[in-house]
Amino acid sequence: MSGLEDLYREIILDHYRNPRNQGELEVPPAVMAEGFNPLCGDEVKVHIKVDDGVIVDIKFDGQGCSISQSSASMMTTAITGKTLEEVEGIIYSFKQLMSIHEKSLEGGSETVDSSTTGLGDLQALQGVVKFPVRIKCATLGWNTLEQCFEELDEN
Amino acid sequence: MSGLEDLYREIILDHYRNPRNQGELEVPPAVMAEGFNPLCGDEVKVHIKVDDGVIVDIKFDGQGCSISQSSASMMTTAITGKTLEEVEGIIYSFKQLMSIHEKSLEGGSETVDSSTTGLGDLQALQGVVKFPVRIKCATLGWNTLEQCFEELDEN
Amino acid sequence: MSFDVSDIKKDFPLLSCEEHNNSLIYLDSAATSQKPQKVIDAVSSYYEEINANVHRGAYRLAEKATTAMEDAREKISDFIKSERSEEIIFTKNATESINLVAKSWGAANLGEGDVVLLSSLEHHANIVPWHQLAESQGIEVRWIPLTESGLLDLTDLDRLLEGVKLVAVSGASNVLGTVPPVRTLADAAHAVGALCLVDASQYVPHRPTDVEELGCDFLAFTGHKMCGPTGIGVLWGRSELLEQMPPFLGGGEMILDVTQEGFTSNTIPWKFEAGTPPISEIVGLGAAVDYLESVGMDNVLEHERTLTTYALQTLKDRFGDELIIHGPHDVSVRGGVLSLAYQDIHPHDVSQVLDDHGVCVRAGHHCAKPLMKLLGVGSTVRASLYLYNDESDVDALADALEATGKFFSR
Amino acid sequence: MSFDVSDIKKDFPLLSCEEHNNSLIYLDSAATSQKPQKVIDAVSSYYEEINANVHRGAYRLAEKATTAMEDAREKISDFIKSERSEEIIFTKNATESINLVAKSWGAANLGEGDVVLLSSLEHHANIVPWHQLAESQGIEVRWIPLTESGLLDLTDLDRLLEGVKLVAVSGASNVLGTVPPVRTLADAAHAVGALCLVDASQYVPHRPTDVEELGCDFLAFTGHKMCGPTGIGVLWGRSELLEQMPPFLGGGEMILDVTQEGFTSNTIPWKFEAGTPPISEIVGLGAAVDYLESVGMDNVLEHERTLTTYALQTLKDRFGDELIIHGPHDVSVRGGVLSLAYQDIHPHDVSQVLDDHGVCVRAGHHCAKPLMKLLGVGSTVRASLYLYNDESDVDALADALEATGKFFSR
Ligand SMILES: Cc1ncc(COP(=O)(O)O)c(C=O)c1O
Ligand SMILES: Cc1ncc(COP(=O)(O)O)c(C=O)c1O
Repeated sequence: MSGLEDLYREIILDHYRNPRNQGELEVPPAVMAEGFNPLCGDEVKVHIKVDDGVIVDIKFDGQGCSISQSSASMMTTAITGKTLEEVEGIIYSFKQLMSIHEKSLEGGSETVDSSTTGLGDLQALQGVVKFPVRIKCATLGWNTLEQCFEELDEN
Repeated sequence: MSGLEDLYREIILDHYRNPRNQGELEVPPAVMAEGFNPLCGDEVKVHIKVDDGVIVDIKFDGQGCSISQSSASMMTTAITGKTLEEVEGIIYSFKQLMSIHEKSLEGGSETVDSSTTGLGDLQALQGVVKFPVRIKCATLGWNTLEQCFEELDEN
Repeated sequence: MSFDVSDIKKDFPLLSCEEHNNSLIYLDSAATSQKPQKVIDAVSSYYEEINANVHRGAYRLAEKATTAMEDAREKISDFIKSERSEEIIFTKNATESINLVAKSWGAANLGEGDVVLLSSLEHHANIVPWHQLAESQGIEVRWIPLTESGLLDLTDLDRLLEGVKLVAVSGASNVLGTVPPVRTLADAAHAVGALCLVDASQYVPHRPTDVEELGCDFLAFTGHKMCGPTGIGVLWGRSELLEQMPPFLGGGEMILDVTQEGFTSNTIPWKFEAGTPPISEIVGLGAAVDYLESVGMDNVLEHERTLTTYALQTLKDRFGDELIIHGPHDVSVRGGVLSLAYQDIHPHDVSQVLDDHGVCVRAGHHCAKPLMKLLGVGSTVRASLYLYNDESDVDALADALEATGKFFSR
Repeated sequence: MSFDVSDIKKDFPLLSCEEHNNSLIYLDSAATSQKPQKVIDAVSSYYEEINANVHRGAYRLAEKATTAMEDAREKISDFIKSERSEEIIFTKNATESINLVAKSWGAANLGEGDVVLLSSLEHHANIVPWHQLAESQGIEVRWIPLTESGLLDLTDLDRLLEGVKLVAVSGASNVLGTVPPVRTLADAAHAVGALCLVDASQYVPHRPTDVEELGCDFLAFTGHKMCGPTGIGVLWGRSELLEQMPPFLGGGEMILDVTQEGFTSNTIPWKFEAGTPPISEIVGLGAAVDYLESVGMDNVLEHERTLTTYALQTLKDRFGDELIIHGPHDVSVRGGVLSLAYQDIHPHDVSQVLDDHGVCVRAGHHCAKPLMKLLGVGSTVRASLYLYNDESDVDALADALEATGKFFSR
C-alpha cells in the first residue's frame, strides 16, 4: 500500500481537515475566479487581494477531494505575502513537480528537479504524479489562481 | 463458373442487347415514374398507359447493368395487354422469385414456389438470388412500375 | 439465481485473468461493461475473414460484410421487440442517438416556447442537446421533480405537461438506479399530443425490453454498456416519425441522388446513417445480443435484483448510518446502481483506496450534475452491478470500504 | 520497390488466408482497407486487458484506458504533423468530421449568399453537408470545373473565389485518383479571407501528410481506409478555430458544467467529443499509425506510384482502346485509384465476373454522382491499390478483364 501512503501524506490530510485561509474576500478590491474539474465535479473559488504587486490576502473555498482541497490550502499559505513575480515562480515550480513523469519516479530514487525544491510543504503532493487522474485535482486551485491573474490583467 | 452462367442466361443477355419496348410515352395520357438504385447508380424510367384497367402500352428507358435492363425489358413484354389485377399478380410472383432464399436453392434441386411458375421468360432471372446484391438490380424496374401505379391512384 | 456467476465470469477475459496479482472486482458497469470473449472474437473475425465496405460492393466479400451487418440489425431489432428492423438506426453512442432526435426531429418540429419535459434524473446526454435547442430555437426545458427517495414526483404531472411537445426520460438512472414508470409517462405524453423519448442506456443492458410495451416513440441506447463494443449506439424510432424527419448528417449511404444542385434522401434506416457505418461494431453488438439472449434477459434482471437486495442489506448491516445509499431502496423500482456517501470521506478519496483493494468503482458526478445539485452533493461513489458480479464482489466492496474508513482515521 | 510486398501481405490475415480455394485479389482499398493483425490484436487486447470507460475513473484500469486513448491521439497528431494533439478530434468517420465543420463552424459563420467552393471531384461526404447548409442558411455551393484529363481547372480561380468563405476539396479523388494542388488552393482561399478544408480520406492513408505544408485549416480523414478499425474518423483543425466554434453534439465529456438552466462547454478537443468515445477504435487507429510508420509513408507512396505506373501501362498494352482509364495518367498528380470503362460492358457486370475470378473491385458511382455526371457515365469499375498489392494483383485484374470480355461475347 506504499502508493497510497505516498499519496495521502500526513500533511495533506492535515490541510484537508484543517484548511487554511478558507473563505471569501470582498470583490472589489479583491478579484475572484472559479474553477471546475469537469471529470469529478470538484469546484474551487479563489479570491486574491493584491496591493503594490504583492498578494496581501488570499482565500479559497469549494468542495472537493482531499487532494484538491489540501493543494489549494497549501497554495494559500505558500503565496501569501509574495510578489506576483515570486508567485509565478512558485506556480511554475509546482507545475514542474506535477509533470515529473511516473516513469522517472519508478526508475530513479525519486530524484526531483531542483527547481521544485523550494516548495516546502507542497513537496508532499509529489506522490500525486503516480496517480495521473489526481494531477487535475492537485492543480485545480492553481489553475484557478492563474485565472485570477487574468482577471487582474483585464482590470 | 456455374453461378455466373446461371446469372447471365442467354435470354437475359438477349434482352439486354435488344431491349424490348425501349423509349417513352406522352404524359398524360401515360404516367411516368423514375427509379434509382442508390448503391450502383442504375436508373430506370417507366411509362405506362392504362385504358379501362388494361395496360395498353409500356415503355422503359434508363441506364444500368444487364440485369436491371433485361429485367425491365422482360417486364414490359410480360405485362403488356394485361389487366392491372393480372399485373399485380405478376409483380407478386416475380418478387416471390426474387425472395427465394439462396439457402433453399443450394439445398433442394431448385424447387420453385408454384406461384412463380407463370412467369415465362422471367424465370431466367432466378439465378439472381444467388447474388443478393443483384436482386436490387432485378427489381428496379418493377419497383418503378409500382410507383407508376401509385401515380395512377393519385390521379 | 438462475445462472452460475462463476461460469459467466469465465466468459469475460478481463474478469477471469489476474491483474496485478489480485483479481479485479469490477463494479463500474454503469460506465461501461466488460466484454465476453465471443464479442471480442466476433469483432476480430469480422476483420480477419469478411472485412469489406458494405452496401456498395458486388463482390462476395462485400456481400458477406453487408449480410453480417444487416443480420445484426435484425437481431438488435428483435432484442427490443421492434416490429421493423428499419426502425433501428446505428449511431456511435447513445449520445449521438439523442442528438439525432434533437437536431433532426427537434429542429424541424420545435419552436419558441415549446416545452421539452425532462426528469431530474437525466444524464447530460439527455440534457445538453435540449439546452442547445433552447439556445437555437427558444424551446423551454422543464423538469419533473423527485421525491425524497429519488423517484419521479408525478403529483403535478398535468401541470408539468402544459405546452409539452416531448417527454424525454431515462429508462433507468445511472446514478440512483431509479426505474421511472415509462409507460405512464409515454401515455401521458401522448394524451397531450407529445412524443416520448426514452434514454435506455441503463435499461436495455439490464432487463427485457419491449418498445411496444414501453409505449415510447424513440429509444436510445449504447453498445458498450451491454457487453458490446465501443463506437456503436442505437436509435430506435417509430417508422412513421423517422420517415418524416429530415436527415441529420449528410454524406454517402444516406442519399438516393446527389447533383451539383441538391440531394434526395434515402429511405430509413439509411437516411440517418451517413458514411461508412461502424461495421465491425455493429457485428460485435449483434454478438453481444446473442450472448445476452443465451443467458436470458429475464435471468439477468432476476440476478441483478437478488444481488442488489443482498448489496443493500449487506451495506446497511455493516455500515449503518456511516454509509448513505442514495435513491430508492425498493428493488422493484431500481436497478443495480448504488450511489454511496461514506462518512465524510470525499468520493474521489474513497474510490482511490477501493482501487488499491482491486475494487473498481466510479467517483464523480456521473454526468448528471443537475441531479447532484438536487442531492446536495458534488459527487458520489458509485458501485454498479451486472450479470458477472456476485455476492463475493459485494463483500469485497464492503471490506474495502471498511479499510477506507480505517485508512482515513489514521 | 522499397519493401517486399509478399512480407506485407503476411501481415494481413484476410489476404494471406485462402478464400473459396482461390486467393483473394483485393483491389478495393479506396472503399476500405484490409487490417494488419497488429491492429486487430490491438483492438482485442484493449477489450481483454484494459477495457474501462475513459476520463472519469480514478481506478487504475480506467487510467490505463485513458492513457491508451490519449497516447493514440498523440500518435495520430504526430502522424499528420499537427503541432498540438488537442487539434485532433475523434469522430466516427470522415463524413462526421466534415459534418462537424459544416454544422458547427458553418452554421455559426455562414449566411445567405456566402459561398462554399467545392471541386467537381468531391465525394458525397463533402457535398451533402454543404447542400444542407444551402437549405438551412441559404449559402451558395459553387464548383471548380475539371479539365479533360480530370485535373482541377483553375484558370478562372479568381472569379470562382468571389464571395467564397470556404474552399473544401478532396486531398485525393476516390474516383479518378487526382491529387489536387491543395497548397495553392489553401493559399488562394486565405488570400480572399476564406478558410480551406481538405477531405483527406484518400490522402492520409497513402502519402506522408503534413498539415502545415498543406496549409489548410481543417483536415478530415477516416480510420478504416488506413489499416484502422471501422467506427473512427478524425477531424484536425487549427486550435484558434476550434476554440471559437460552438459545440456540435451535446452530452457527457463535452461540458465543463451543466445546470437545469444551461451548460458551459469543455476545452478542445473534448468540446467536440460528446459521449463515450470510440475507445477501442482510437487505440486501433493508433496501432494502424504505428504499422504505417513502421513501413514508412514515403515507401507507401513510392510503392503505389510504381505500381500505378505498372497498372496504367499493363492495361494500356493489353486492352488498348477497349479500356478507358478515366482521370489523369501522370502518376505525379494521381494516386492508385483506377476508374475503368471496359468495352460496353456495364461496370456492375464487369465486377461480377471479376469477382468470379477472385478479383474484388467496386462498380458504381463511388458516392460521387456529380462527378459521374461530368464524366457522362452512370458508374465505373474502380480498382484501387494499396501497400499490400503488387504486380501479380494487377496481372490478375488484367486476366480477369480479358475473361470478362470473352464471357460477354459468347
Ligand atoms: C474522398 C472520400 N471522402 C470521404 C469519404 C467518406 O469516408 P467515411 O465513409 O469513412 O465517412 C470517402 C470514403 O468513402 C472518400 O473516398
Ligand atoms: C443514462 C445514460 N444516458 C446516456 C449515456 C451516454 O452513453 P454514451 O456515452 O455511450 O453515449 C449514459 C452513459 O454514459 C447513461 O448512463
